[in-house]
Amino acid sequence: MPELRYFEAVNQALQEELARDERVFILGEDVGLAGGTFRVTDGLMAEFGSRRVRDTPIAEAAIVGIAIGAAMSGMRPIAELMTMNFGIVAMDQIVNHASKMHYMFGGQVTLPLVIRAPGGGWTQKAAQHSHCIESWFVNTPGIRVVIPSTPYDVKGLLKTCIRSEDPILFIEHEMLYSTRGEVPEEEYLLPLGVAEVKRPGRDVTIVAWSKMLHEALKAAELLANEGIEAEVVDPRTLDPLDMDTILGSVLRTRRAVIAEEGWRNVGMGAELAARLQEHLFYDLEAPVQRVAAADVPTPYARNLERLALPNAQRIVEAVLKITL
Amino acid sequence: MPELRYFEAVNQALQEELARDERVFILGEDVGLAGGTFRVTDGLMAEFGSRRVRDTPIAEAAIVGIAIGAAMSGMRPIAELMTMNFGIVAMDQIVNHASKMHYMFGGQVTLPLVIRAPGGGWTQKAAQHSHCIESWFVNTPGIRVVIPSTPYDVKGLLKTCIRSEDPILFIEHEMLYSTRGEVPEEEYLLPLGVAEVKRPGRDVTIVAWSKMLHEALKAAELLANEGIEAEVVDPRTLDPLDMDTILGSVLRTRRAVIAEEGWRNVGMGAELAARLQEHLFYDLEAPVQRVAAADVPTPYARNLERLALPNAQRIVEAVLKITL
Amino acid sequence: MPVPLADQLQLYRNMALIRRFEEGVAEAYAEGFIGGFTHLYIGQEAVATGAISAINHDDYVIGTYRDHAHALVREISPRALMAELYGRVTGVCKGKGGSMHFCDPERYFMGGYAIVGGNLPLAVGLALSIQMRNEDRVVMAFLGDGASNQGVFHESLNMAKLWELPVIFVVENNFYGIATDVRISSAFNEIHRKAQGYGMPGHVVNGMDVIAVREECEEVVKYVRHGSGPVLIEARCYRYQGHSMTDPGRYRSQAEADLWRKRDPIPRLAKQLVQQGLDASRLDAIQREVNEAVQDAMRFAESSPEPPDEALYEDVYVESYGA
Amino acid sequence: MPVPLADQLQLYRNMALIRRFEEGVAEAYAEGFIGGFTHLYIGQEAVATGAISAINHDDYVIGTYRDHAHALVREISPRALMAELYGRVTGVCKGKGGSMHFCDPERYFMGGYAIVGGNLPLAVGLALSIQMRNEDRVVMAFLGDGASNQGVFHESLNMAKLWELPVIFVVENNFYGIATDVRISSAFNEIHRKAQGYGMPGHVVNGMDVIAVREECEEVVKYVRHGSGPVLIEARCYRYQGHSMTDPGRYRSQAEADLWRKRDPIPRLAKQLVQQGLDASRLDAIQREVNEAVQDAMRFAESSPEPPDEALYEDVYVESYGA
Ligand SMILES: Cc1ncc(C[n+]2csc(CCOP(=O)(O)OP(=O)(O)O)c2C)c(N)n1
Ligand SMILES: Cc1ncc(C[n+]2csc(CCOP(=O)(O)OP(=O)(O)O)c2C)c(N)n1
Ligand SMILES: [Mg+2]
Ligand SMILES: [Mg+2]
Repeated sequence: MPELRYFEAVNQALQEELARDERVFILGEDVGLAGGTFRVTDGLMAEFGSRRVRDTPIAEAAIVGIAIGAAMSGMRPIAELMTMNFGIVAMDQIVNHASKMHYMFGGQVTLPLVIRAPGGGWTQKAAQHSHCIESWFVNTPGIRVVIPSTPYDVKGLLKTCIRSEDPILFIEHEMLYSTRGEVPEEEYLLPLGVAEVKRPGRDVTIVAWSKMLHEALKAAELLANEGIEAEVVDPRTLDPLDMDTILGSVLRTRRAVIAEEGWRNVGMGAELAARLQEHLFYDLEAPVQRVAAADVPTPYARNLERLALPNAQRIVEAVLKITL
Repeated sequence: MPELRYFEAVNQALQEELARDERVFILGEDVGLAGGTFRVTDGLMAEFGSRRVRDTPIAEAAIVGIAIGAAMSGMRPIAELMTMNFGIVAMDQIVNHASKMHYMFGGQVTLPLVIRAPGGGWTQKAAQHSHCIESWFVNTPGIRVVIPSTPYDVKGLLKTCIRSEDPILFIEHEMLYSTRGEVPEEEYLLPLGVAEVKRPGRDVTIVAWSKMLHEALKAAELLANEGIEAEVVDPRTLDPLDMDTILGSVLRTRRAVIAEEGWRNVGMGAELAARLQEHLFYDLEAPVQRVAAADVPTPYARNLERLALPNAQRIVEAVLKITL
Repeated sequence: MPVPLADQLQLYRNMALIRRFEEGVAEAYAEGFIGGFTHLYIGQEAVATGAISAINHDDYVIGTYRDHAHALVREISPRALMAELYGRVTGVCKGKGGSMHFCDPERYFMGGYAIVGGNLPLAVGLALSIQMRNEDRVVMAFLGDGASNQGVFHESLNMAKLWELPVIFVVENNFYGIATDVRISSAFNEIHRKAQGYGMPGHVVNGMDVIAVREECEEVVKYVRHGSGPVLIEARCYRYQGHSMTDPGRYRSQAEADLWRKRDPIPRLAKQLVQQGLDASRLDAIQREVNEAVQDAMRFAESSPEPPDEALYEDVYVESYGA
Repeated sequence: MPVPLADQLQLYRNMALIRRFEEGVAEAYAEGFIGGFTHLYIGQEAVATGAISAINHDDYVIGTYRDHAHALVREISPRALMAELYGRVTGVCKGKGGSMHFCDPERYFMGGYAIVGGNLPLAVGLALSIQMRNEDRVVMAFLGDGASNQGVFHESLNMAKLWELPVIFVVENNFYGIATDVRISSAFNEIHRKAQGYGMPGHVVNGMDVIAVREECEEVVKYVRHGSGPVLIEARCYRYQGHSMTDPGRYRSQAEADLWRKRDPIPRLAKQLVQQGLDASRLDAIQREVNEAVQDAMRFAESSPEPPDEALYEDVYVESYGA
């Protein structure tokens, strides 16, 4: 199988869906002429023209709102937010409009809409540019949250999302764009709501997604050296959430660590910990551990940023706490 | 002690602080001439003039942003969002600006800023007007979240918040404004980060805030008839969170139910459940239960809205699940 | 082109229907059949009636929370609308939306929205669909004077003009955003002139005169449909009632209210029709007819069932997944 | 009033310092001392230099992520700025803010912000403070051409004018928002005319001519300080480098770049100074002096310690509580 970088996999998914369905179009800041801030839309304007790969002004609320209006009238827009940080400017359109319309109009309106945005820190982008806020959108019913960690997953999931009838927030990660992985040449789609065991193990379950999945895999390597076999589960989509796979894994390992790049306080990890103790109260051998970002605005200084963000080493420590 | 309604207690706190410190001022939609949508600012413009009780256009992002600018230059603004629903429009100013500036500027700038907003459903205000989204702001470090349930608490806490040097989101509840409670005539301040046991009990701990506190108290009455003595703890401030009081209570009762009006999925209840199992893994007799809103946009129809929102009966059921 | 008599009668009927419908709503609200926020359009009838009469049935209309009138003019049945207000399963949104969220895409009525200004980028998106598919359609988007101070108003006008999209922004300037006088909310309270900042034509029209609104909109619609880009129309009007059912409206003087009531669009058109030779009994018949339609709608709504419990979890998403 | 020679020399020095400082930044970035997003101002020096020279030291300045120049003109030391870029504890924000978040309230430099348009309501808030306290101050707020399409731009201008606040919006129109040409982002790309939609004066000035910027701003500041309300100034300029350190800037033609480089504000002022009789060696001395200041700042930054680990949890809040 050929190897692709994550951004190339996103690009392929977009290219294929633009070619397949003429209702699909892209809008966002610098997606056209510039080919995207992270080269994700490179070549697409040349191939599909400036109507279908559309540069917009810097106006995130309108970008999302326009995509909603287009989706409700039969188009299949893909709105790109240059980064998740700017999604906060469009919060009202995402939460009060995209996520509620199908329901509040009694199912009469459908919104086949994908909002793509990369999140994440790690390169000293400082407080206003380092968000992992997926938990807010998981809290919000009516919008799906998809957050793939590998080139294979990102391509297969993005294609499914573009064909879905529901509004979906599709969260990429700035640090993953240059990572490589195998991607089949033939077309494939991946279902939403299906987690993947990225590494099997019997001693502890680590649930992690997006960039943290890779930290979890590193942690599993380190733990293997200590004789601890960690199972690493990537939910891939946080809404819908494949709780069965996660529960199944923890039922076997009886120990769980949740690792996320977002803040700890009321993060997605809290939800997973809460559910695990609800469902497996009598099966858990130890409290569910959470590894997450320090509850501070992300600092600029390299050393402080590294302290603030979770990593493989912290995951190892959390695992050791409940396995030793 | 005289009885006051919740909105009158808020009004008193505002009046007293406006009188005490001329740096304090109020801005928001219809706070002046109209006296506030919920009569909260009634009479204040007449007393303090239209410079200090300032009507604004409908522009929530600017309302919050202007308050931030005023706070950083030495004023002590109180920005009113007509409801929390419209806070979503101002999300970027709250999250990317108010909550980060003190930290990212290395402590050089302080923001003595209170953002007041009522949340909540219950009267068929439908999907776009029924939010309880405190969990997003608790997830966000740098801004405090205060959410009082009684006239006494709302007055004492609001006065403290107005005197605080930090940005604070002060969440009221539309259904609480007309509720009554004793409020001393003499001045008092309540500290942030101190929960209150609103009803003592030995069999189970119910943690609830805002309107749900009252449902929890009703539930405790009903349970008492069944011979179950529930302890009801009101955290009053979700950030800072008085975890000691909550842990102390659950350590005695060994059973806990968290009741919140927000959505269940990644709500504040998840955080509390996650922390309780972290700290009291070996002390809990049963899994922590969460009572919360159904994970759907709030429906308009009266019967559906009642089904969607949590209430005393649901709390009773959750308690019975872990006490019988 | 002068408005044909048949059309004038239709305009009269629609205004009468709106007024009577909303009087019925006020009664039902007082009796507790209707909950939530309910905003009446009484006094402003000429705007929605005249404006929407100038477009085709398959042009898009998108509104705000003050949307009963627009839905009625779009010919959504009074029964389906009243039932929605009563929160019944026979409502146009199955009882899930209520007064602020009427919607009927089959009649190209693309919804009422309760976040001030939030509907405007949606309107631009509808217009973008039209342009991308080369359809022969326009979008008519309604907003209030207060909404013109929101950020998305600016973003929407900018992008509509930038892309020369077929959208007409109709500002229902009733001079108040709840209790706030437009003069203390807009630096520039000649709202139609705000369009200039985007190089967009802006017009003003007497929103108490349905014929004037209709004629102005016909001109504008022609321009917009022709591909000349978006236009903003400010229609000056007045709501007789409070902002919503719970607002006593004390911030406005009696003198001001009286002045505007003298300009009431319904008697005004009635007078014009009679002057054109119409028998006044025709108008009485219309009044009886709309009265009966509203009574019928209220009976229908009251006797309709509430949504079933299962509806709570329906229509959150179209697609379900493993989980 | 013509700009005195001493002031002209100071303008020259500031522009030279900005340019040299940013060249140093580019080197340090390439060597890995600086991380994150770093946006250079090279080419645009005349705008910040001329504009800020027209206000008092205790007037407020508020900027964007492209804020090194403004901080330097505000006389924050190159050492404190460079150390901030290196993420050191001796930095102006203790290393916590970085390039996009310079701030020094003691010098009335109220911060750089990285959300496009996000600083504008803050500027209005600063001006509101001034008005409420009857202070003799103005606010100078900087933004880009791209920012003028954001919703908060509109909200901020509206409220600034509505309340007649002492704020000057300086649009640094470098014709691009990252790769997006202003012509495909603004329906109305005569940005100064956007002020008209708020009844606010809007001016345009040659942002490559520091004297012109200074003179224009002096006039405007007088007007604003006098209580006549806010003003918008569009300064047309060009950034020579990419949008940020990672942008090769391929979306602009060589011819366009060459054209603008011919208008470089630093040699332009040098020439004018020499024409006024100044000995060219004075300018060389200034160049040496700023070069030394930048070298010193880089040495200082490099030898400064990183913030201590404890700093991670410091300055999240001012007040701590029981919990
Ligand atoms: C973003 C937002 N802010 C505030 C409100 C509360 N609110 C509802 S209607 C309204 C006034 C709107 O005035 P205008 O646009 O003139 O419309 P009108 O009600 O006069 O038709 C306000 C402030 C809201 N719904 N949404
Ligand atoms: C709300 C928001 N959207 C997008 C971005 C990404 N971004 C950073 S700078 C920039 C371009 C801004 O252009 P302009 O206002 O002209 O300023 P310039 O960079 O040219 O000085 C963009 C899109 C951002 N920082 N904030
Ligand atoms: Mg109005
Ligand atoms: Mg620019």
